[in-house]
Amino acid sequence: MMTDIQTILPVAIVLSSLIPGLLIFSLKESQHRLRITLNLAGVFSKLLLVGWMLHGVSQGQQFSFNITFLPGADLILQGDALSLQFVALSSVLWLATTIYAIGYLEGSAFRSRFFGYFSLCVSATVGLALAGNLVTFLVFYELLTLATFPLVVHRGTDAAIRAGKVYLAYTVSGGVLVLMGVALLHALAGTPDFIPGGYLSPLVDQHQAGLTLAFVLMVLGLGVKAALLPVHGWLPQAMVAPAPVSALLHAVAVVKAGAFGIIRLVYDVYGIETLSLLQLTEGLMILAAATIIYGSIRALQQTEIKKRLAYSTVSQVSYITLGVAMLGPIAAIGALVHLVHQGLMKITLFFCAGNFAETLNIHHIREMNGLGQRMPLTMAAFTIGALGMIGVPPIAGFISKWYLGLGALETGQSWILWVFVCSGLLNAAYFLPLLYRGWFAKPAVEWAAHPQAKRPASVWNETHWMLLWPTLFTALLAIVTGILAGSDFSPLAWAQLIVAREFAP
Amino acid sequence: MAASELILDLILCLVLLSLAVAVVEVKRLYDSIILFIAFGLILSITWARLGAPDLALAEAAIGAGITGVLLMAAYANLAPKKHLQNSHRSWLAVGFSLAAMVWLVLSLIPLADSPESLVAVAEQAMADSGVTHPVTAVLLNFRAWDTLLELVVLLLALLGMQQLRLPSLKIAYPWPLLNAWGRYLAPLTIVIGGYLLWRGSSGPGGAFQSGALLAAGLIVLRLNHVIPGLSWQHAWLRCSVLCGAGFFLIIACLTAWLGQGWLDYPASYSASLIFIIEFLATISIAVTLAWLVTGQQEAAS
Amino acid sequence: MTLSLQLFLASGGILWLTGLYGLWRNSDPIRRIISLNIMGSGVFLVMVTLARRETSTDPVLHALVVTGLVVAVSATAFALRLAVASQQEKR
Amino acid sequence: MNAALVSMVVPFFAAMLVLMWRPQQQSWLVIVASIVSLLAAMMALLSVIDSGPQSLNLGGWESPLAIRFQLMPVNALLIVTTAVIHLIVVCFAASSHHCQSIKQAFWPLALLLHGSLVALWLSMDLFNWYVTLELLGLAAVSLVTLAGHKALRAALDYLLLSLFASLTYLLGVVMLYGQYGTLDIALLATLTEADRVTQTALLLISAGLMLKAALWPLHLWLPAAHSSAPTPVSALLSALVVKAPLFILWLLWSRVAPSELAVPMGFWLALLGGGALMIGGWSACRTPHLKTLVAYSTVAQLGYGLLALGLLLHWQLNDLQAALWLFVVAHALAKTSMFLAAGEIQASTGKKRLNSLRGMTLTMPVALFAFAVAGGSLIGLPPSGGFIAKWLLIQPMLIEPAHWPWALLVIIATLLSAAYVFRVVSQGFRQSSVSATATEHGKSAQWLALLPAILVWLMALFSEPLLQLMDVFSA
Repeated sequence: MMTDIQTILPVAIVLSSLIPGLLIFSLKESQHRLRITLNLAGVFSKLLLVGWMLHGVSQGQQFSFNITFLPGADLILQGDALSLQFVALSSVLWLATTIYAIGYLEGSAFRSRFFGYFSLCVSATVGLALAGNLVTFLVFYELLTLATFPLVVHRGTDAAIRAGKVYLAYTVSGGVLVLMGVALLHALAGTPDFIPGGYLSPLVDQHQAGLTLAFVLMVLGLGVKAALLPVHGWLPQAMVAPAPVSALLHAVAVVKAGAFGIIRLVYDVYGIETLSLLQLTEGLMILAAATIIYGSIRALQQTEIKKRLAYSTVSQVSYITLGVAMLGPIAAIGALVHLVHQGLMKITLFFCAGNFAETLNIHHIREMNGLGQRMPLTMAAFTIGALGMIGVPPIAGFISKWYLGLGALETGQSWILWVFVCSGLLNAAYFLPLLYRGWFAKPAVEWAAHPQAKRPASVWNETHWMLLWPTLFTALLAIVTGILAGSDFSPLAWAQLIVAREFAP
Repeated sequence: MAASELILDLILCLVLLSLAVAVVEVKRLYDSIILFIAFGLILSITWARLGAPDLALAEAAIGAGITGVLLMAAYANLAPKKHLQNSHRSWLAVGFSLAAMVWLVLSLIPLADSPESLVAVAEQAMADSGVTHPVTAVLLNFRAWDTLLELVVLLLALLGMQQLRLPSLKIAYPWPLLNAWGRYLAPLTIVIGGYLLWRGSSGPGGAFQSGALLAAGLIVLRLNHVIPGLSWQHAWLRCSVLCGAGFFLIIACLTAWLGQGWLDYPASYSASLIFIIEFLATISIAVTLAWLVTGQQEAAS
Repeated sequence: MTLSLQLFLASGGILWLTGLYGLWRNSDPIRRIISLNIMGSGVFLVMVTLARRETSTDPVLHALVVTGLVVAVSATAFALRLAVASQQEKR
Repeated sequence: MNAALVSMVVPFFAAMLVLMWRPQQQSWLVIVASIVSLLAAMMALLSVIDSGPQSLNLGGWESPLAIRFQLMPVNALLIVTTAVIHLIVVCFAASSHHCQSIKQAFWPLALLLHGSLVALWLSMDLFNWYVTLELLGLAAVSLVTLAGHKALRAALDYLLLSLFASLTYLLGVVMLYGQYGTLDIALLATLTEADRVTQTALLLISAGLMLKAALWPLHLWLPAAHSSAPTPVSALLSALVVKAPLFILWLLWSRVAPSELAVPMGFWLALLGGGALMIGGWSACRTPHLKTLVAYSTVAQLGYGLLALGLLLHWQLNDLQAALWLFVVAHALAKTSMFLAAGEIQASTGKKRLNSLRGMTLTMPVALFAFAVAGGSLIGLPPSGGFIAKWLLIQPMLIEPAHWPWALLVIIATLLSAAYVFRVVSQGFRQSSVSATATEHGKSAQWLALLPAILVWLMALFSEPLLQLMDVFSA
């Protein structure tokens, strides 16, 4: 009995969003109750299944499902500690974003199409997280590209189409590079399952050139989604998409898919030993560090809220890559926990930006003056996210940065500390003015006279409840994971579990 | 002796080649067509010289005769300004052709000395073929499948032409002489055609030659308005176009189902089967070719 | 005998090329169709010559030529009709 | 073998029945015939899997005299593909409102085309291929002319080039016969030597076949002919007809040609394939018309086939034939879907240009989705049939550092195909000024357009048995 469930569970987790998604495509625009029901059924069943699997994995059970695909490379879905970190993050945030999106898109056109593709995206993300070997990873990686494109161009305006083309140009090229890298590794070593410590060490002597090329190809390809420096250009452009898309996909799912891929590549394909023999991580570290600084500087130059957040994402996601590239256990904990923490904080920030835009039509930083009086709760959530990003304790961001810093010291790369300090200062420089404007500056127009809306009757009605509650929920999570980082069920504890398994001799 | 034969061959070749070049190069389209018909006749003489009398017959009837009529008909239906050669001579094309010529001729010449062929095998199998003329044996027994498909090729050409929905050929007022001759010529072609068909099992001749001749007869009759325009409306016409390929295909299936295999005629019936197939094929070929030349009669008009 | 066989073979090849040249040279569809027929005649000439190499002629090649002729005439008829149709359309 | 013969004969008979009796309701007859043919084809495939390749001498004569049929895994697969695509296309033609005017003439021609294709796949005889190629050419041209006056010029060019190609092919065949005295592929394979006659003959044959298959740089006729044809015809031509010469080319070079000739030729074929990928892809990215774009994509995708064939010969790697034939099958299915979808869209908007696609996600979502899904396979996105084929193709390229430049070619080709596919898809997402009213009519035609696209993605799930099938053959 148990063995059956251990096979089916990974597939069930992917299907729990895929099937509602496909059903939603077939719905008419007007069948809106049914659509919401399907969405929520998918969300909650996924949460339930993920919870079940989390429990199982923490008990040391193995979950694995496979069907034959290519010669020597099956399609494998499996749940290990690392996958679950990402799966759990996306499932929880999917819940928040689904509710947010229902409120956000109320009454607009193409909702069946939107939610259909949205569910496909989540399925692809989860599948990518559960992938048990490189080929499976590749399959879901490409599917993610396909499924996100309709969401980027959702509005159908010229700007959206243009951004969609840029998005595709980057991600499809990245996809091809990953494909080539995967195929090259397959040609050299076949495609065994991901295994802690990697499986390429026997080939180092013979195929140095091949391994190096494959690594470069795949890092470049994955770097597109992870928004690494030379190939990050799509992310700010993709901000034309509706707010829930920016929030979940561009701040979390897609960029994390890239970062997650790099984690898999470094730990479970090449392995730390092989990489240090090939001396490839030095370059990756420099690239990540450069991206961190560059993203921060660019963020500082932006005047649109969403654009600033987008460049902040460019910068913050590279913390993960940097932590991974340091090849030390403590840095690894930092990277893994940052995967979760950054997601929570960044989605909060994007929700807030969406609330500002939706409620008061505010898109630019200069319009934020005095926003705290009109929308105190959203502004509070925004503050939590922003402070977390800067690294102020006890918010989650502090924890991850702390571990990353310790990791840098542990591996003897003290120059990285300077990168962190520098980036922290820049973070403060681009977030604090927003907070100042929101809370302390005087609004240009009195809110009562604002053309968009009258002052609400109660604090809780400052915007549509479906927009407000998800925002508060994720903000709360960002604080709770920070405060309770030491407990057994925190992302930190889980990251330590992963690292214990990865770095086990 | 050998020298004089060689000279004859040389002359034949030179005439053929110069006619061909002339066909390609002359200015007026009309001249080109006339020269092409002459070319076809010389070619059939060449084939007779090369020991292929049945091919000479086929070439004279099909290659020169029917193709010639087709070309003239097309010429009559075209805009006059199209008739002049418009392009200037392309020296690039000439140069390329000369270079290709050397190469091609050098690769063809060695073939004269490598007598690899199926002659011996075919001769051996003749006894079981049901006919005595080897070409007929190949066409209707050894490689009957080719012939079957070829009947389908004819059918396809007819179908293709038919759905172009062109008006029927412009037929001028019958030329008196043609009219008079036609009444004698047409029955004659039928007699000769029938003879060729019958002879085909033992000597030069067969379905294609006789079909072509019969077609010529039909065309003449049509040009004289003796028979009405051919139209897909008539069931007997459809029947006669389809009967060749249809019956052939049925036989093929029956031999595969009841007999020893696809197109493997039972030994005792093979002679008569081949004759029936040839007969029906002749009808199909004759009607189809005549139809291809005279064109579709629109039902409405 | 071999010499005249070689002669005919070469003539066949040259005929084929003449047709090719005509196809390249002319743009008028009817002339192109004629050129194709000349190409075909070249190939058939090669075939008939090859059939002559032994004392008894090769019936297989002769049968192939018959088939080829019928195919050629059907295709020519269709092509000419098409040419007329397309030119009438232009006017 | 008998099942394969049934699969071939049924369309021929159905065509004759339709021509003879001219029933008012022809579509049911045609659909039933296609279904029977498909079932027979599947039985043939099963019998090959069970008992291996089978050979049949027609008329029961000895091998050099008779025409020989052979049923191998590759052509069994092709017969099944042919039947599947024909079934889908005739169902589409029966259900689409835009095909009403052409139906009467379409049925018999399509059926004859079907039968001729199966006859070609089965045959192993050089001259018989000439006849079947002629059949295909005439049927294809007649089908193109169904589109009416606009298509006549393209049809005429297609016909003339096709006849020219046939005669080139025939000259080569005659030379091989003159040299070796047989027309049978298997016998020739044991006899050929690398001399001048053989070389010239093979080159002539290849030139003719490449022209018929529209392999670059002999592809110029294809975009005009395929894009001006009626929708179901474009699908048949692009999906199946151009593959037939490729099949012969493959048998010829991998079996008949001595390796001294095949190895250098392989290099050139692969280069030409690369050229096709580049030029075809680039032209597809540039053209303003929807169906022309799809037609250029055929030129480009055939380049993959040629590349696989060339490298197979150049490196003498039999593994690559699985890549070659999976490409062919995947492309056939995907291209059917693309052409049907594009044609349905074009017919309903009445405009040829790409920008008439605005707002299609609302008005014709299924057709656009079909286009995108089929496009995914052409790009080679996993998990689709196109991906499997590409994966098999790049494996040998990557294993040797010296072969890496070929992989670069594949990367560029992939990007180009992605560019032209998404060029179309993104237009569909553009807002439309036309009031959005989802059209109910033509739903079934749109779903039929989607069907082959789904099949090509399902191919990925059945790649294991497919590859085993190919292995049976190479063993």
